Amino acid sequence: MIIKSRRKNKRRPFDPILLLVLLLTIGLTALLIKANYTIPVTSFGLAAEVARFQPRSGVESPVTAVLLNFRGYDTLLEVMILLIAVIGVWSLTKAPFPQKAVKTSPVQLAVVRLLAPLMCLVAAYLVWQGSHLAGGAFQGGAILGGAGVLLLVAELPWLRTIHSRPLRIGLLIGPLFFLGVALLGIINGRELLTYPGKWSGSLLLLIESTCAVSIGLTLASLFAGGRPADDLIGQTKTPACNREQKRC
Amino acid sequence: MLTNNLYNLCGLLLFGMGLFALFACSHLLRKILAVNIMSSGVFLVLIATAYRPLGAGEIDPVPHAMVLTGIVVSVSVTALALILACRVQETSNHSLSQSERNTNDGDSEE
Amino acid sequence: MTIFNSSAWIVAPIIIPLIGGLLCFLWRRDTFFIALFISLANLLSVTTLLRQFLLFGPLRYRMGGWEAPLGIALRLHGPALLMLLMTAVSGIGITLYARGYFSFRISALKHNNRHEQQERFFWPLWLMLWTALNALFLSGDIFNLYVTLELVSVSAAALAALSGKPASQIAAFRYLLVSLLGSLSYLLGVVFVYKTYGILDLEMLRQIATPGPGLQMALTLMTLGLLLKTALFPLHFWLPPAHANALAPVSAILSGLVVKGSFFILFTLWFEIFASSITANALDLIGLLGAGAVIWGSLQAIRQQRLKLLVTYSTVAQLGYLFIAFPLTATENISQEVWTAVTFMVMAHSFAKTAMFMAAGTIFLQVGHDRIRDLAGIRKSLPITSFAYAIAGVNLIGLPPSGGFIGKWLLLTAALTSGQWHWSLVIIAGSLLASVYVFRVVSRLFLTPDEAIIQECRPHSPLQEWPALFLAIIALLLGLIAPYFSLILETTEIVANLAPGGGL
Amino acid sequence: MTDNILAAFDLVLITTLLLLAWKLLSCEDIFTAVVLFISFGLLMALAWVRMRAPDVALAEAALGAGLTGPLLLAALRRMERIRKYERRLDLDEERNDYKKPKKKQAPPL
Repeated sequence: MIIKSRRKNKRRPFDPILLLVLLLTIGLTALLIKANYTIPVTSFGLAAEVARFQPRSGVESPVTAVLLNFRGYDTLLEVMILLIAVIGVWSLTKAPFPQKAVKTSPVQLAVVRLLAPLMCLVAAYLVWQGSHLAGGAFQGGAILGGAGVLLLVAELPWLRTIHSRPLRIGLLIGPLFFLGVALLGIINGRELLTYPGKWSGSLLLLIESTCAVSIGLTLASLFAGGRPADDLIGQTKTPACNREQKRC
Repeated sequence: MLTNNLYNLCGLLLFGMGLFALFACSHLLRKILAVNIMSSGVFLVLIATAYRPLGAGEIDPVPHAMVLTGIVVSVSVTALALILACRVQETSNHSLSQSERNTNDGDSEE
Repeated sequence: MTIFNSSAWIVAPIIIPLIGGLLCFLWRRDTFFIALFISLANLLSVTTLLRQFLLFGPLRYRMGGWEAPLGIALRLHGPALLMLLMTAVSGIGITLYARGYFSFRISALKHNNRHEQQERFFWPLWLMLWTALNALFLSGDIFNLYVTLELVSVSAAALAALSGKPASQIAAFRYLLVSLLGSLSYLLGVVFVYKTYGILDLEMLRQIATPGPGLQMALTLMTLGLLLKTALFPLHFWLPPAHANALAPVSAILSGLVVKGSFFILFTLWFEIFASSITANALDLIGLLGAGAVIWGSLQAIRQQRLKLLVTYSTVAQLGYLFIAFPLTATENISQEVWTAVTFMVMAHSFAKTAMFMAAGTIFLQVGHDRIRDLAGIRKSLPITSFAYAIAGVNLIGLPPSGGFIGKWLLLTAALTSGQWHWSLVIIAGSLLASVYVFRVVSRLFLTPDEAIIQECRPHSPLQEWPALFLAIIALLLGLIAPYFSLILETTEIVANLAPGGGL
Repeated sequence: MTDNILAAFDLVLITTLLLLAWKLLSCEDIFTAVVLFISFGLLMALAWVRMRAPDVALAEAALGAGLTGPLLLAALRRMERIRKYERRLDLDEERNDYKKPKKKQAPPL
């Protein structure tokens, strides 16, 4: 219950528990720094390994090769974390996401009209670039998510007509495609996440594109902090919830 | 090696700062910021470990991939934590200490 | 039966619940039947793994076909297999119970929209959490473990917040922050390991790890993070509110399964991977904290006026036993017995605690409160639930033939043979205290005076009562199949001598 | 020469990062903290570029500035709005949840 007592004594300059926490953190940090400098540098990591196997990975960028091929399993689970975050956010909100219909100012509208397509282009470029330079599904998806944020901030009226099912399909298309390709390895009699040799380059690009779309939608949904209106179960029936919708 | 050590140090200091702030700050949003600072610190240590100056050999891409994973994870967790913080503020009478009493009622379900 | 010999079965416990979770989110109709089908398919795959394990010994699987230092390996060894089995069996019980629980709430309580919504999101989150736990038990890579830990904490926090009540929201927020802090601490430990060795694979680390300042720091950080997540005594402050305020099936999941995940990692790291760097002082310290947890948790449980809080504090106490086992491993020749004891304690506690939370949830829903004082005579209206609670209690106390008894017995003998008799005092004291808090409730439920108010009972489905009894009886009978378990665990010794990349 | 310039750049960057972190964790106003956090994210992206990690820099810039920032601001706005209304809807809902509420079972507050 450290947190609790902290709150009560916020104003007091000499709170004993705060002091204790301070001393403990300083001690831990000092230990960390000391250990950091005493570690003998004996290894150079996995750079050589990655360089050796990279030609077989299907992409030229080493980071993308690690992310999608050598350690693709981590990435698969990570995409699922994003999805769980959306499920969690949806389970916690009772409000539909574009919360009120307001008139968007014409300047804002013009900016959005200009920027949103541009951002989509940049995202597509980043995904494509990911196979040989910096970039990839996450960076492209983040830009797409940014475009979504822009649309949401402008509170465009058509956002209210988004239905739950298409949105869910969009959220799932990347993870499902990734999982499908992963299972392809097993069907071919190899391990999970083994890509078929000569196709692996194009398959990885496809995975990246679909995942970028899903990640973009996921991030935008996380920002929206609500669900499509048709996703709510009979919220309008109870008066309490009506009030809530107005206020939220 | 000097550069690596400098950035390592910076990362560890960020970690320590975030750790202290996580306990010392009362505002929920600030706690979330503190955790984010902590994770930035950890990522910095990891990336600094992999760093080699130009011409001093290959950079290890595995830590980069690990940090990318970590960044995406921390964004999604931050989003969830923010919604939860909003819910806390919505449902409790905006003071945590009062609802602490509710917690101990165990009157959870209905 | 070549298909059952395929090495691909090892990913089935990860992929099957994952597909189920995605389907439940996408489809939304018949979610219970999807979940039930998934539970059975998962049980089938775990049984197949058990068969493969008994035939071929420990398995190792290269994800994506890449060898260890570059790729990620999955590994199936004795303890992991038992954890998978435990999760599979508990999972079936939880799935059935959750169905009964939610359909009762939807039909019998007001605001059924809210309950429908809770059920709708419960299923995908639960299946995702199941995926995460299975992935955690199978993972053979120190960074992949971090990813699975995060997967577990995010889905567990979302589940804990599902009830929507103010107290649960605060508890879930704190739970999420604490899990994040634990994961970050673990991650910094991973960073230190990578700095020192440049390798993430567990088997390879086990072979090259030598005591040193880097490893020491890494172990400290990882241990701190995992102890926080496992809620060992002074770090348990977040657990009671989070577990007690969640919905009943969620409490069962959190107490029965989730805390075991981080404990499993901790135990593997300490006694398998980095065993050479563990000092006796560290073992004693952990044991001391475990003893503190047993005493403090039991005393708190005795003090509680609410059933769910009592059960929650008993989780704090029971987790303490797992840590008392740490100093007992110091003696060379009995470490195998301690392994068996810990596995037994984990499994017995998982089944018993899941059953207990289910019973408490049913009582809560039927009676409308869980004040222990006013629970007299419940047995008349809820005989199966009361019986399940009592049997689960027998397990917590550790009476024969329950799994809890075997675990405690092995711990006691280990403590005596290694000459550390002071731990045996704590174990016995813990059992006595446990019998106090168990009988306090059971006597209310069963031995009531004649004029006790017989609580009225709403019509409810058998799904609300039977899963609890089923799991409680499994926990009780666990002691009878003890020899088979030590058989599986002894195969662990073989894995210890395997070269990386060995196995299948 | 270039080494010296780089070292100076490193020192400035690290000091700024640490000062920003300190400031954003200790300042009074939470809105300022959020704004400082966004700039902290951008500086982190600079640090990633310096560490020759362009992938991470891109992700940090796009996610940190483009998403975490707006997320924090939106959450802040929501919290402010909630504080204004001071709602207790959920608590009311909770008390009347049972179809046959009994007086003595009302949760003591």
